[in-house]
Amino acid sequence: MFDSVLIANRGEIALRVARTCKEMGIRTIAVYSSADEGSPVVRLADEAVRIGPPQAKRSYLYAPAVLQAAHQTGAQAIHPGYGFLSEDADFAEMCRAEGLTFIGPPPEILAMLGDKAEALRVLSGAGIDVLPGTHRPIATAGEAADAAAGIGFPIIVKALAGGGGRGMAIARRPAELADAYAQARTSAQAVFGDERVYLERYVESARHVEVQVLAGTDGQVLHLGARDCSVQRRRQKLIEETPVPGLPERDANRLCEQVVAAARAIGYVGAGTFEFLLDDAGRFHCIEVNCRIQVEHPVTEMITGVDLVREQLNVAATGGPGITQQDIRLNGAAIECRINAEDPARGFLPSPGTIEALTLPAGPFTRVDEYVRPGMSIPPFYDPLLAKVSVWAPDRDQAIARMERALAECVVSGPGIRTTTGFLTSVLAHPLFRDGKHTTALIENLSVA
Amino acid sequence: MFDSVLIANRGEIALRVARTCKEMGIRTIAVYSSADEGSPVVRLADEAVRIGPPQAKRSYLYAPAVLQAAHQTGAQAIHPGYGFLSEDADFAEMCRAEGLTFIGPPPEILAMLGDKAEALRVLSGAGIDVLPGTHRPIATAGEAADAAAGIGFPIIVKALAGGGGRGMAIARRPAELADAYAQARTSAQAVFGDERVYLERYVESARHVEVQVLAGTDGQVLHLGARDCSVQRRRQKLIEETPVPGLPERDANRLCEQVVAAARAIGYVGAGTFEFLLDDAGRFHCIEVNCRIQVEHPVTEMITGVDLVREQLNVAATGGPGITQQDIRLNGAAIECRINAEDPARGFLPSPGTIEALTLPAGPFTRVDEYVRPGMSIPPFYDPLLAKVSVWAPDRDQAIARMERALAECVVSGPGIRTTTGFLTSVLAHPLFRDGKHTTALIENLSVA
Amino acid sequence: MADHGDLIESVYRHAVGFANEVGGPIRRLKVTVGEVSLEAEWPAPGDPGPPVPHLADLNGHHAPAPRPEPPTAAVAVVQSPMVGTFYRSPEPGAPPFVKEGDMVTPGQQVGIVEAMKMMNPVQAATAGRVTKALAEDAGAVEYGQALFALEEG
Amino acid sequence: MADHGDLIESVYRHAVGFANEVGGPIRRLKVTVGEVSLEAEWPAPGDPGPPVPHLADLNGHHAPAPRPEPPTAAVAVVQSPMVGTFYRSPEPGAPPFVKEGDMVTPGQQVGIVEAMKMMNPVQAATAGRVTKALAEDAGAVEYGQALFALEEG
Repeated sequence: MFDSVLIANRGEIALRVARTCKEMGIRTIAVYSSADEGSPVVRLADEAVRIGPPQAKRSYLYAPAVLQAAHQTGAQAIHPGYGFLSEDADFAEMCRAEGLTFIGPPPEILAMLGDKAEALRVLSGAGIDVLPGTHRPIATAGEAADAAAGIGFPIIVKALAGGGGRGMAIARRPAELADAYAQARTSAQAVFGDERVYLERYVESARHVEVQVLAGTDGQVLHLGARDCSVQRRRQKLIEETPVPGLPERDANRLCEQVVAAARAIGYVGAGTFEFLLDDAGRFHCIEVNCRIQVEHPVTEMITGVDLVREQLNVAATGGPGITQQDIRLNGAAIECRINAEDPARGFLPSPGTIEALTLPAGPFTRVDEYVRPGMSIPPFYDPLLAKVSVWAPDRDQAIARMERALAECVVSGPGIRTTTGFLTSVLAHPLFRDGKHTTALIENLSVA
Repeated sequence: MFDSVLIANRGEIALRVARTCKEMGIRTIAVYSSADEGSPVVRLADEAVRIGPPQAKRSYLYAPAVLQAAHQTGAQAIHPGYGFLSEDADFAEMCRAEGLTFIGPPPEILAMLGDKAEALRVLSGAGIDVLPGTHRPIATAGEAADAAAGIGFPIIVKALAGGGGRGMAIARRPAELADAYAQARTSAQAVFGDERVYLERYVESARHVEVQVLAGTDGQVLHLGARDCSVQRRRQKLIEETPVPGLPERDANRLCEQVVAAARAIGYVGAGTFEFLLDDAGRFHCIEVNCRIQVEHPVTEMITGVDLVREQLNVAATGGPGITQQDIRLNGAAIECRINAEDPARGFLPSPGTIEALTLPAGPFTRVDEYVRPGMSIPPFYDPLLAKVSVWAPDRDQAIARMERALAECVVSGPGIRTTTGFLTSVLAHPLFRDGKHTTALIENLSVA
Repeated sequence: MADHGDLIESVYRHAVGFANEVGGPIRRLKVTVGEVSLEAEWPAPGDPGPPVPHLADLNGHHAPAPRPEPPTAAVAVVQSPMVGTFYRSPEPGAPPFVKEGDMVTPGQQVGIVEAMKMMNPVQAATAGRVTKALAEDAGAVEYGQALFALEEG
Repeated sequence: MADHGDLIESVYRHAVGFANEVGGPIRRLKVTVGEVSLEAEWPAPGDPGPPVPHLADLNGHHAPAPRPEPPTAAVAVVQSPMVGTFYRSPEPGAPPFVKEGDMVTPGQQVGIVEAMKMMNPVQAATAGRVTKALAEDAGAVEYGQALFALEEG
């Protein structure tokens, strides 16, 4: 195992990773921007290095500063968390060149799966169902029209470099295609600096389902069950749960086994998540692979008892996870809610500020992953996630009741601070959610109503 | 199920019970003394009634005030928590007379098991091994000397009404017996107002092991495994864990099955704990039965997934638990540490005061049961327990490492406040504890060293 | 000789219990059992001057933030001695023990709190004029709840 | 007789416990167990005199030491523009870019921060006199770390 790991991230995930490192006796090095001086990981880590100003581009996204901090502190490995440099093939390559272990898939896998169109081509080749689409960049509006005829409407035009629900536009009819194509290109260029786009069938109403895998360098691939993340706004997840409500165990197992086979076929390494849309007809269509630990990993940890960060470290240090598929039993139900500093009444406008009063839930079968502390200022520069509240129960109904109880305990207040807590409570109470019949359109419909 | 439950307790257990009631959709009524205005259960409960002044005798121990509050609020049942009225047969009888459900064993069981000597006689008759002893009050020093010859030294003289390590004296040789007898009587009279004492073989060096049961009125008795609570100071537990380190699963199962048979034989009802000393020779001797939920119940909940308070409510409302023995799988290892407002450097002197800074641990597989909040004053009138930190892991070593990590996150400070956190950390690091070879003498030895 | 632990504990318990139980301004308290003795003295009632620091405060136990004082000085409150149901009259339909504007004397009965089917008289502790009845007749009251406001004198 | 340690501890603990539990301004407190006795007396209300020894202090709680004030006005600091290794001289053995007492002008190079094998010049942002070099030559520096203190002007 590593003697020391540098955590190239911030917020709750930096603390989450530091916790497991401490438990494993690994020296932890935190890096932080000057906006994150007060973050608890700075105090809890064995060492902390200020690597840049608040802007992520000059700190958490700035590979030379992160690598420099790793060298100065003698770190052996870098855990990139999620977001920032976590899926950056160039960064993984730089780590390799510098003799540092990047805790994640090798650069080749990151490059292949980071190109959305190529990823779908490869996955399709590995036996995973993907949506009809071009799976390659489309250079002109005319080419788009030709391709669309073969795919069928509605169609979504997506940035090749896309992610996070940005750089995309929908055409419901052939007449809308030219506009959507132009709009997606403009937006892709603006957001990602890469105007290339591709076409794909758009699924109007779907569940968002994903499979967690853990793969060693020796071809051993495990799955840890499926999660449902259909409660989203603008493609950003708010509530995650496992198992997938309404999905028979047999179907979930079949999906997981397909994913394991595909991950093995493409040579995947590390923790990863295969994301799917589940359409009305009960078909799963893979939309992407997340090559990192995910925000929603705690629900999987709660039903399996597996510490996924520990297993990431095991894979990176020894080539394989410390467990086998036989060790993994899926037990009960778990739900995670994201407490964001956002104002749901104002279109989820971020609401940074200073936290004066803070009480996070506790008690039976309740887990909190946080980085906030009373008196702390929430910087406006980053993701608004303050804390994740996760609960476990023998079944989904009890888990929902437990989450309602837990959210009722939350107090996060201070000048300027608004949170998603109340909104999450109303989602939990929604009949479609209760019945497990909601789709990714749930919140849009709620907001309209 | 009940519509409403009054929680006749305070501190962390009142909040613990309220949490499960809320999850079950039960209206909760808190009662509180004027010293506990600021306790979070007062805010979180659906109703709260101030029942008396700070002194427990005039509030939490004062049955008429509790019953009056139950009537005024229309409560159907009373959950007594632990301590206070929880094992009071008279109170359980008054509840019955008043048409209220006492959530615990019936008064007859409480009376029988509350008389320590009779309890041991009954348990012995039900096939449970108990220490050699008189199991009845001894009226004279001469009678004591006769009985002692049959029991064998060392001998402990114990108050019939005893508990909490008070009202007892040890005689290591026959020459010491008369003094020990006289002293125990004086002390029993002073502390409990009842001078009756009995004799029992004293076990010098032992592990403290206990079995959690859950019994219905229909004769259904389940066990939820064994716990080890050998880390004690003056017979008050500080660290609890499950499974029992070093005890082969087969032996633990045999003990649990014996307890289940005995509980059935004596007609036990509700949640209860059978406490044992495990001597050097590997023999278990039952010392008492706790007829209530215990402080250390979370470790059992963590390895079984069973909400014990929920099952207490199930038994009280429907006659039986909502689960069967087949539903209970013992999975992994769990440890609980008690964060007390005490100064370990000064003989665990209580250190009430105002909490200014408060951070309790969070993160993977970490549970907190608390009632403290920043800015809250800890009243000097009650138990010094502020919070319980519990962790789960696949095995004991990982659980210890996780607990060390969790304790390192704890910040509980303010004028006058001292806590057991640092002391607990040093116990976790002790080689005897690490090896699971410690006895109830561990802390005494630590303090001497 | 064996340990004194239980005896100390007992003397201690009884001293605390007594001091709390009897309430009121104790001047001197001494509990002795054999070799164990506990003795405490409080300042004389008439002692003026700055308040002596509370032992509790010295030990870091701060009094809760000062609560807003009731309106003006010389105002007293009759509190409920227990949780129960408060009655302003001796029996249904009868006139109340006291009404607003009445003068009361120390020890005068001003109401009843019924708890567990027992009728407990509520008495004024000080003399004064009843300025306001603060609790509803036949309503639930908590321990310490204000029942009447008095203007002392 | 066995050691007194536990007994003293116990007497002490019970004295503090008693004072805490009964509250109120105690005047005098004495706890005796056999040969051990603890006696405390607090000043009468009105007594000025030296501060009463806080029980809180006895209990081990000390106020944190006051922090040293930062130096006063008209002081500027040259900060490191990035994380890296700081060099005061253009090359090993060469004289430093600036030393204490030197005047610097805005934009003047005062050091180098090496990061990822790149040499990055550090420049003064304001004019002033170098009063102190704050970072070690060839030592690790963080982003924003103070390298030199300047007296502005």
